[in-house]
Amino acid sequence: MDVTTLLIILLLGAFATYFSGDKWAPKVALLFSLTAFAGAICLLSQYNLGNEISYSKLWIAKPKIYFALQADGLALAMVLLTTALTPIIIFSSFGNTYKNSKAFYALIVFMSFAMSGTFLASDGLLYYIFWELSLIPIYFIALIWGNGDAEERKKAVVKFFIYTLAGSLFMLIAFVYLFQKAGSFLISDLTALNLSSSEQFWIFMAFFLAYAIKIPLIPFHTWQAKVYQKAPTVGTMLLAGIMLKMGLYSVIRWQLPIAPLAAKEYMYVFIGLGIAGVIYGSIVALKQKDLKKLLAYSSMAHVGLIAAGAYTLTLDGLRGAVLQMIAHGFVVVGLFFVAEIIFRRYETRKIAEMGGIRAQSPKFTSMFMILVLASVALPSTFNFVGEFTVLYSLSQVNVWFAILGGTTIILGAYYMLKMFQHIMLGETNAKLFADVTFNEGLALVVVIAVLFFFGLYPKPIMELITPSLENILTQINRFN
Amino acid sequence: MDTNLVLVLLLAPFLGFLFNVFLGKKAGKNVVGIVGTLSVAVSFVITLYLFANASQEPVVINLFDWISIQRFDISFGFLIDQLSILWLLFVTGIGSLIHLYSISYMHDDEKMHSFFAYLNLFIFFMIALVIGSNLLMMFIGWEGVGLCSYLLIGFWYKNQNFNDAAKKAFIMNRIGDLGFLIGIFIVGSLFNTLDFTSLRTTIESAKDVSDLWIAIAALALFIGATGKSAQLPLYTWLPDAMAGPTPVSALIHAATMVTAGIFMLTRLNFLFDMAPSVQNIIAIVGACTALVAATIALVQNDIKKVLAYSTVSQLGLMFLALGLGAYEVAVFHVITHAFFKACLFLGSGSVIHGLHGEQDMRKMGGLKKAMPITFITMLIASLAIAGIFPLAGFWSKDEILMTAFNHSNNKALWVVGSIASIMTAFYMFRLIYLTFFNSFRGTEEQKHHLHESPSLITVPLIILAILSFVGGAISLPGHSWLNDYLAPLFTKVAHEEHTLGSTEYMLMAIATIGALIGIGIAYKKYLKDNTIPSEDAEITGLSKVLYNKYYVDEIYDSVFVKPINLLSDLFREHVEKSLSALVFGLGKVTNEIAIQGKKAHNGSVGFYLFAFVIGVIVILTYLFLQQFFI
Amino acid sequence: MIQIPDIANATPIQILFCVLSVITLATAFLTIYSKKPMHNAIYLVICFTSISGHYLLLNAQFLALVNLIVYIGAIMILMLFTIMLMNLNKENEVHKPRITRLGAIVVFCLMCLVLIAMFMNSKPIADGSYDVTGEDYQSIQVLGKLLLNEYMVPFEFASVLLLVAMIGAVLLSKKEKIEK
Amino acid sequence: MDNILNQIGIENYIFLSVILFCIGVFGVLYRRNAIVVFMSIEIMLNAINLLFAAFSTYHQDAQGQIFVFFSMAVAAAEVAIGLAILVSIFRNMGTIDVGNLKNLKG
Repeated sequence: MDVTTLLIILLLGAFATYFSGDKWAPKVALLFSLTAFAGAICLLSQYNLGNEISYSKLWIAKPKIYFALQADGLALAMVLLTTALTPIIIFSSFGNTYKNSKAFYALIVFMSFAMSGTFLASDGLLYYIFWELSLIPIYFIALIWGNGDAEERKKAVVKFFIYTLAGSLFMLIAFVYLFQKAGSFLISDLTALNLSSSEQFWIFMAFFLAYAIKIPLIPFHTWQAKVYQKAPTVGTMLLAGIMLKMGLYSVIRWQLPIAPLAAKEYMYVFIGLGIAGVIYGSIVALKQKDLKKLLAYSSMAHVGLIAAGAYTLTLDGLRGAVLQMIAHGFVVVGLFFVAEIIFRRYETRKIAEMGGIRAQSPKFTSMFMILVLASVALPSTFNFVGEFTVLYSLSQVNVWFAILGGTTIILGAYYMLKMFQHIMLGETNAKLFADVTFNEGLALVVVIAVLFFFGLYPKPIMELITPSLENILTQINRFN
Repeated sequence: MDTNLVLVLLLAPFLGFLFNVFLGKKAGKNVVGIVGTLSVAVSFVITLYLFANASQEPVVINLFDWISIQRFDISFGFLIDQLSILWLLFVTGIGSLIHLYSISYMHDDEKMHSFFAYLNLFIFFMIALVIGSNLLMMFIGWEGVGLCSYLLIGFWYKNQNFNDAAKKAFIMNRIGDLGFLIGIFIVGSLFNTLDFTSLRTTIESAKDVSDLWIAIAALALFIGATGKSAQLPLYTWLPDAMAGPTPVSALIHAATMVTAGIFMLTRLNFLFDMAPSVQNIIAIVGACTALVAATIALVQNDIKKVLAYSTVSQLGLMFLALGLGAYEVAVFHVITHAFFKACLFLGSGSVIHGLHGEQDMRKMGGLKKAMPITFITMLIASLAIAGIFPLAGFWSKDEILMTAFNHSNNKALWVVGSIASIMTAFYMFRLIYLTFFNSFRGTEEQKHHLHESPSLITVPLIILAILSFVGGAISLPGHSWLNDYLAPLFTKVAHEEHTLGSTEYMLMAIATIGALIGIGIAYKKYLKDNTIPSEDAEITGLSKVLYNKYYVDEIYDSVFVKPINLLSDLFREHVEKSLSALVFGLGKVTNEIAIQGKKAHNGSVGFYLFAFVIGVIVILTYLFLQQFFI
Repeated sequence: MIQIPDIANATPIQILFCVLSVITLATAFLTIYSKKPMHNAIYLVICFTSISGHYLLLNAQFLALVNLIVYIGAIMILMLFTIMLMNLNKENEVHKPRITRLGAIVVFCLMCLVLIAMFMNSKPIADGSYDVTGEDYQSIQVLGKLLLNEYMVPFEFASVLLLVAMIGAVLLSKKEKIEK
Repeated sequence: MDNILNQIGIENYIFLSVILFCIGVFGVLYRRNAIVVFMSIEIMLNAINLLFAAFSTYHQDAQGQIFVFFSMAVAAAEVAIGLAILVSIFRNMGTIDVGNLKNLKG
């Protein structure tokens, strides 16, 4: 199977969903996203057979831009994450009804297409196009199908859109500069450049702006909580589960190999920034009153740690970051789905208005508990593998980083358990809370199964990503 | 040794857990209890088999590579050696007894199936902790038992105070876990392995490793141990953990989980031997904990709180021994303590069960007649913990004190340990007298229903009482089976056997006399004078400080918890807003520029033309002047 | 730099150039300065005629004729018609504010300065001797060949442009029917 | 054939056309009457045309003159359209004063 086929499936899926009408749209979207997942598995098997999975064709002759896609282990892992999460996300929305649902689901599939493209693209401009393309569907999803006051929502979403777009423009500038130097946008050409250290610094910072806003790193995170709160849960899942990973992936794929000198010189600053995000996010999460906002800040804390791991520039750091990215993708989708399940029954996201759910819904409680535990990185869950590796790499840079970053396991446990206690425990709630339906349960079980399977046996993913991370490391170390 | 056997040993409780989770509700309470107990009993039987057939050499079973670090791989494997078998024996053994006990104790609870599920899960994780072949495998069990402890403390989840206690236990444990993790990181980067067996050989052969880093690693690991084993300064969760059902307190918070720290230190004895300064810290922390907890236990009125502080105090004594390098002595005390403390907790559970949930000793009394078996077993266990010859506690506690006495010229540790022991004798008999002697002080309703507990409760009590009686036999001075059994574990020559000289006999005598004094004071105060501890509001002076546990909880609350919450408010209310305003500010600046710029676009053609021509002039001038400056 | 012509020894052609230049500039200035639109138009006609004279001096006879025909014959007539159509021949124009007029003068001076400076600096000017290839380069024959071979396409486009302009002018100046 | 530039010099043509052009610019800025503004534009165009013709001779190349033809064509079209617009403005507003054209504001 060709790598373009995967993208074509998703693109076709978006159109097919739109033209299938409101009634059939969810099913068609699910079908196509599952097909895409199967396609990704297919690519994986080919990759494991040793085939090079790439596609390259001159797209625009002048300036020289290629339509170049390449899937190494890292990109494949991310594409698998995207295509695996998309069906889960679509499936999880089956309990809701959306007006004009054909457009809604089409946008979801389209977003999956754009994000897969971002992960696969190996030409800078193509990558940039996909990167920006993924912003469009989430903008509409959050704007049209979001919740809360329309005016306030519009403000939050527009802020998000402009903010991320503005950040990305700096990345475009960096690409244009690099193009002038290298004569093409291909990553292989860009990483072969011999840039002076001041050039690298500016390019690094330009990339950093784009990624720090997307990831988001403190203090560029101000868009996050509001948008997570206002967007429909599906949109939040897409944002937190996959889109944040685009930023982190790009750090590893583009930023570090292109400007390694700057990354090395200012390593402590960026690791410190990541860890500051960990502590800040955790502390802010403590007192959030809105469940989705709390999860937003918790997500910010986790990605801070991931970013810190990536900026250590060690194999362990990069590997831990990627593992944690995947693990976090699953767990955050699960947690947001839990929030949605509660919302379906109680019509509220205020933690204070919940409580005493446990007695009424044992199944839901167990699943929620497991997700909470995975989120606080209990050993034997996937998150632990990632968090352990990242913290280990931090300790190799400086033990204090590991200690400060490690506060996440204390503070994380604090706010997550506090949240769990206030939502689930206590006297039985007067309002009826029906236990999870089969569909809801299935989605959660899939997430949980993935978390446990890879928590105990992460080797497949490690073996998938390690060679490509080693390649990236040699590029990073090419100036030594 | 058979891999499958070890897997069965490990997975039997897990299967019990799965059964109870998925089928427990349908299967009915009796089936739940039987399956839960059997699954642990299976593990116990296998452990016995392993014990009987154990070889001298440790057996390592590697299943698969789990996590890869650049410089080494961490395997998913098990290590079966003398230490793990010993621990398995009493974990599964006492575990089975407590499961048996719980069948009756929890029979009236509607969520009995989840209780047994959690209990089985706990045994599973505890086994994983004990037989893990490397630090990270141990960490799985380590966190897993913490999780089960959380679930079981908060078992009655409708009471938010219990939930708070559970949360507190989990978070305090996590503080320790961070220390553990840091320790793992440092050990990993120093020695490039986390496997216990290869770690031991590496450390013994490594010469160029900095002592400082080893000490830091040891200290970090010890912090991990203080969390799990409730030592200063992280002990406050354990008394609160008594919110859980009593069998849980017996199993997790007295016999097994809290000894995990001692297990870890013993496991890594070769590492701690390299860091004498940390050993000193351990000894001092242990002694302080023993003393502080004992003083608090003196005035507590909740029967389980007394036992909880007693546990903390005894754990302190164990750490004292560990700090002195006497690992086998600490292990010995762990075992005897498991017997008599489990017995005490189960006995108190029996009392509470008999009184329908009453835990305040001021409302008990005179239960001797109504609950004879409970009374006798608890009396035996109390004598054992007080250190009366020839019960189990006497031998183990005496060895700790002897080690402390012989260790150096500084006798302070010995003095502290002895004082703690005397206090132990006092508060234990205070408990016995208040609970079982004199007349009943509860309500008529309760008095009417007083009865001995059913045999499912008393049988484990009797077994444990017997074990508390004879348990000391495994390590008698001069002829210690335990020391011989554990000898292969330790790098140092097992610390020289005490020759039973005059000093030793004198120490034994002092300890016994001390214990008798403690019992005597309790006898005088609570049996002869029939003093009843005063109501909460009337407590004054020193005892008020003690009753309120030195206000440590309040101090922690105002030093750590409140500031973090305040910080959270500050961040949420102000920092977030101002950061947000900063971003919006950029937008506002743009807007302002637009508003100003708009004024130039007044729509007048003449003005536009002017601007246009001036622009042309400027561009031309620039182009013209450019050539002179390049 | 600027050569002051030696008037005593000036050749007839030089004198002719000077006279024409003076007429051109003066009438151009008067075109702008004069108040009455009709006078403006007349001055402009004179100005264009003198420019045709310049063309003749440059030996570009065809250009001179076309200039006469197009500018004076077509464009200026069009303007005169417009002026008459609107009946604008009155001095009803209000002056622009003084500051604007001052600005216009300043701009005029600046523009002159910059442009002259630029041209003077652009390339050293051959002093007094210019190439003469002797080839015929500007006869009607040559121009016609160039226009209909090399510049055929632009030439055709110019015709299209004029056609479009014509249609546009008709459309624009047609009275709109007020729709109700 | 003699080159006329040998007698007059290209720089004189440059001066002439620059001044002529600037007079055009001046007219555009100075006057409010739209018709005069148009005339000024014609003056500017002619200034450029003159320069084209002069350089055509300078290079002994006809292409400059070809350009003049095209620019004349464009001028003719421009005037036709411009005047038509003027007429309709006059019809709508009753004046052709540039100062009154303030509708460019968005």
